[in-house]
Amino acid sequence: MAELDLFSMLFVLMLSTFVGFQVIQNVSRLLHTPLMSLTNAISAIAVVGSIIITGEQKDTLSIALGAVAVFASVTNIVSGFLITDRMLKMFKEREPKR
Amino acid sequence: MAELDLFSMLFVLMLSTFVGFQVIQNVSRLLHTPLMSLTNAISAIAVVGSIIITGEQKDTLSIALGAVAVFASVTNIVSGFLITDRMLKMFKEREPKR
Amino acid sequence: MNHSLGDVVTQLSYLLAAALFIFSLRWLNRPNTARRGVIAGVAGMSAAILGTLLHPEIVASGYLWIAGAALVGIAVGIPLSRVPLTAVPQRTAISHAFGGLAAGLVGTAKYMLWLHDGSLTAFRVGVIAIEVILGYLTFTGSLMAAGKLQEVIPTRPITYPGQNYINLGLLGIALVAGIGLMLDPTRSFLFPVIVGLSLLFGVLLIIPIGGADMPTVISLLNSYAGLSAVAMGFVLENKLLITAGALDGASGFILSVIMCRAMNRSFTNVLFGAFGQVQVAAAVGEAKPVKSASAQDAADYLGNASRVVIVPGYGMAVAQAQHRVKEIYEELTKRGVDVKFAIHPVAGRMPGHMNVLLAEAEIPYGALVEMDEINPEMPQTDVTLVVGANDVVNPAARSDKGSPIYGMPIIDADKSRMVLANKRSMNPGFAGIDNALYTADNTLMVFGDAKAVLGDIANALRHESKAAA
Amino acid sequence: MNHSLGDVVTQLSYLLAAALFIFSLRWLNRPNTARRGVIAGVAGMSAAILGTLLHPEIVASGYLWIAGAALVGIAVGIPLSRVPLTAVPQRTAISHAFGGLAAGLVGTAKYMLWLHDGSLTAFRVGVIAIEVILGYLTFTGSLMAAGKLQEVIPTRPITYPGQNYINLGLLGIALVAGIGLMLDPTRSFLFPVIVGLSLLFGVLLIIPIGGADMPTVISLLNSYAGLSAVAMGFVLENKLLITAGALDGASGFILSVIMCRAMNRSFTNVLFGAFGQVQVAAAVGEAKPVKSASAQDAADYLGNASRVVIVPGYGMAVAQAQHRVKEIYEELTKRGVDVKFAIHPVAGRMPGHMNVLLAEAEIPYGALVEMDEINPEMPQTDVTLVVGANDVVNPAARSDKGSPIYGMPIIDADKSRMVLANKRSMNPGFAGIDNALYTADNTLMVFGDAKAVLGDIANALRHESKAAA
Ligand SMILES: NC(=O)c1ccc[n+]([C@@H]2O[C@H](COP(=O)([O-])OP(=O)(O)OC[C@H]3O[C@@H](n4cnc5c(N)ncnc54)[C@H](OP(=O)(O)O)[C@@H]3O)[C@@H](O)[C@H]2O)c1
Ligand SMILES: NC(=O)c1ccc[n+]([C@@H]2O[C@H](COP(=O)([O-])OP(=O)(O)OC[C@H]3O[C@@H](n4cnc5c(N)ncnc54)[C@H](OP(=O)(O)O)[C@@H]3O)[C@@H](O)[C@H]2O)c1
Repeated sequence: MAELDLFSMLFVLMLSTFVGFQVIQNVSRLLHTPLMSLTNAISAIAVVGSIIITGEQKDTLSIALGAVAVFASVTNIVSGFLITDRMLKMFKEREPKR
Repeated sequence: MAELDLFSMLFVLMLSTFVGFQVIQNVSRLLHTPLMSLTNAISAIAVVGSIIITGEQKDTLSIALGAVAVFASVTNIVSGFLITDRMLKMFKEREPKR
Repeated sequence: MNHSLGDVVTQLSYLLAAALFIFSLRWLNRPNTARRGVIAGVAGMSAAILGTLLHPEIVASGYLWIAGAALVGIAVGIPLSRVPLTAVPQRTAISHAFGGLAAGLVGTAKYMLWLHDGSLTAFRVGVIAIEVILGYLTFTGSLMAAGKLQEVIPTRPITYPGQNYINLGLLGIALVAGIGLMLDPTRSFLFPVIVGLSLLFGVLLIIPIGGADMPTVISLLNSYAGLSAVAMGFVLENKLLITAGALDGASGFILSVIMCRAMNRSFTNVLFGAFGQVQVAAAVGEAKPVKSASAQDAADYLGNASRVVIVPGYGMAVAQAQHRVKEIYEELTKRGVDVKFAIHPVAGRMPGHMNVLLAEAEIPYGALVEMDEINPEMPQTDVTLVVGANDVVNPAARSDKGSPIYGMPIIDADKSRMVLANKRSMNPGFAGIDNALYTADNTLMVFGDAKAVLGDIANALRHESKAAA
Repeated sequence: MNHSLGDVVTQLSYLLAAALFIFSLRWLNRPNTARRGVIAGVAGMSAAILGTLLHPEIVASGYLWIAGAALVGIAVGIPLSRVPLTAVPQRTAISHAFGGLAAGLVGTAKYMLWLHDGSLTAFRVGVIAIEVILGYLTFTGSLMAAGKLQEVIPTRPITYPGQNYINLGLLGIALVAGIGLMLDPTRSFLFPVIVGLSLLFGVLLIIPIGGADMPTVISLLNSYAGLSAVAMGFVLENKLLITAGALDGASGFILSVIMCRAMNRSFTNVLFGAFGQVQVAAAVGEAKPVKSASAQDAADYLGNASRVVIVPGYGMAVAQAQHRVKEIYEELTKRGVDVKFAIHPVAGRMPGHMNVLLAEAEIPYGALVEMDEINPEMPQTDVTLVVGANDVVNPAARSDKGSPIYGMPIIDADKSRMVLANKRSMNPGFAGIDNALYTADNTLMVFGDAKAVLGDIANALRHESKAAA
């Protein structure tokens, strides 16, 4: 199964890389700081893996490691999205005055 | 296997659509005619399926259908790429004069 | 399941091909990288084909068949790539037809094969149905479109009451049949029904659409062809097909949207609006006197102007007059006249049509100005030379609410100090409607075939400058 | 293998999440759609988490653990999102550390689990090794970076002979250990070796890099964090992780490239150039007389100018002086003075730093001009007000081949008719080098903390206008 799916995964990786480069290149310079914190939050998607490891409750070690991983990821998600929105609020309000 | 891979394929479709829209939107108006013939040639990738059907030589019907499909696809590949290049040559030579 | 080495190579070649196709389209965004794009495309296609030929299931005799079919394809493809630029829309339509055909045939073959070895699942039947429906309707639809563009089929829309319901009904039946087949894949009698209905639907879909809308329809069929390739990808579980198909689908879709916008029309209006019916009705307009001029006069007006705008249209393409246009352009620039070309997004018969023609005539594309940029300059323009353009300079689009092209953005030729309009007659353009520009007070018609007339103008200019020298 | 319903829902939620993440970044391209981007991001994350919680393998007690850990995460995350904007780089570094840690821990856990139930394949070990190496080196590396930015660790680069060889050697050993483990997954003693080396490598990687390069390094670590997420995706065969990781990786890479370009440096120079060593050496320059002025004088000069350009830098961020800047901006515009802000791509400590601060102070971003557009206007500028900017206005970058920032494009403040420079002392900026601008003949220094000094200038302007009224 791993090998079987390998090429699908490589395909997804290749396409995602293209999407990533195109999307990021279009982000206005004005917003590069929010961009950093937003991608931050998005890459905390590692939470998915952490949840499964913790949830399976296979053995103490994996539970411990998983729980820490969940904590770390959730921290990134929460702080990442909140701070991005906090920064963007400032820009948002400027729009009309532009 | 079909079901198993279904989601990989949906993923690939989703990502490819994003790539497609982003890439095409960046094509200069100047080149919309060559664009039509180039995508034409690329979509003749159906040749892959046709080759397999024909090559397997399972039964007369599939051989016949496959062969016609190969013919049709190859026609598109050849004419598509050739005419695109023919058109682009004209632009290419203009570049310096710009 | 482990991969054999050959299999791994195949998969990698597909991955490479997909990446190359994306680069190919990326590089097409600027003229100076565009040809690299073609190279990438060819490389990608080669990688895909070589990778496929490695497929273990392919038997010796198979290679012969493949080679044979490929050779015929090459033999047909090369001449098809040599068509004059005016025939490009037809060629495009035909190749969509071929694309759809290939998808349909592969789907059919797959269904038969899986039916026999009993490996049909509901999922497989479902995606095959989609592939086949899209493939065959693209096939017949594109043939019809090509016929209308080549004018071997009457370009006028043919309509009858309840038409749209009948068409949608047919499509509905095909879909129902597809679902029936999914529920029980062995109901093989349903398959021919699906095929037949799709072929028929493709024809009926185009019949009510006027010739002027064919380019838009072609682009739409382009995206259908792409989608059928995507469906084939799902059938064969091949991700390269999905990616390439999606790229094609996106391109077709975007181009048709651009055209609709430029004509201020909606998709539904294009597909079901039976645009172009009004032809007869409109053609019968009251006849306002027409002032016409000789090529010599035209040359004088142009020669003495300081600002000239040339508006090329479909007529220049038909007459292959772009090289004469170039001569005029050079003569005038020699005399220090400022000459610009006003390019309307839907001038001609396909997106970017005029750009290709003028590029062929080696006119530097710095001189080509898009509609939105040139319009503000029109009032300061001394002479506007309209070469076989009609609808794209028809003031009715601005003023006459009743006109079928009302709201379509146009090039404001009528606002320039003087207009020289070249066409062969007072016949309408593709939209089939009269054009008040030709009877306007500041307009002089220069009748005749664009190639001949512009040739004369160019010569006249040349002699004058000789005389002057 | 057939999917259970729950499984299908999970997969669909992942598909949706991936699409939403892409939209999220697409909408970030313009300020007026940017907040929609955040909403899409949150929606995507929620979809992904809910989909994951449906996972059949998760047992009841598991949910408790997850909830507990999540609550702690929320408790820590909220304060972390409230940090002052000047601390954003540190916060970013810390969250990269967390991201790397999560990836490393998941990889470790997976290895252990698969080791016990004997389902380790060479492929799995390979991707786990990559995930773990990237994860842990990002973890320690980012912590080091955060420390240097917070200046709890000496920002000066620490170097010793053969440093780069030692570092690369360590990484090499880790990789070899990884390969050894692939060949025989049961050699479990190799795993701790890999982990340890990665952690150590992260530290040693940052030690020789100066504080001024930390922002670049952070962005680079950003893309490492993304890549480790990608690797995790390969381990867990989860395509959402691959997509999200790739997006993150691309963003980090592009931002660091932009910064390197704006500093005219190469990646290798940033990573191994030990930039910032020269600090002491350079600081000892011959002392040219410095002319300084009071806030009152500065206010007079500004008030009587007709064209003013304000160049903000890191100092404005440290002093939180953006609101005072706003006051000056308003006072001057009231008097009809034309005020523009010159934004250098690497002014401050992260890309877009100045834009955020000025936006916070509600300065319309129409007034912000990028370096390349403003430079041609500098010679026609009456007064340039430099607020805590140093390196980005250091003429040495243009003239002095020996300078470490030579070739870095700068804002040509020195070309304006007069320069008012505010900073607290003659100390160098982050690059640690002297700045001839401050000793130039057309420059007046206005010493003091930016917030205080600009406050005084704003008040002085206010009183004058009162007096005038
Ligand atoms: N470009 C696209 O992508 C696209 C897509 C969809 C629809 N369309 C439609 O196509 C039309 C394009 O407008 P257009 O102004 O370029 O063309 P047009 O409106 O079709 O007018 C072309 C004119 O050229 C004249 N002509 C034909 N052959 C000629 C020759 N040999 N020498 C001189 N003149 C000749 C014709 O008049 P005579 O017969 O009197 O000579 C005709 O009036 C629009 O209606 C547009 O909506 C274009
Ligand atoms: N933005 C990025 O993405 C990025 C990335 C990598 C590197 N960097 C580097 O960061 C530097 C940015 O240049 P920059 O000109 O913005 O900043 P800078 O060169 O670091 O200079 C900042 C100046 O502000 C002054 N200052 C500090 N606190 C102050 C206060 N409270 N009030 C008034 N002045 C104060 C300091 O002088 P005193 O101590 O005398 O007050 C210092 O000279 C460049 O070297 C750039 O390469 C930036």
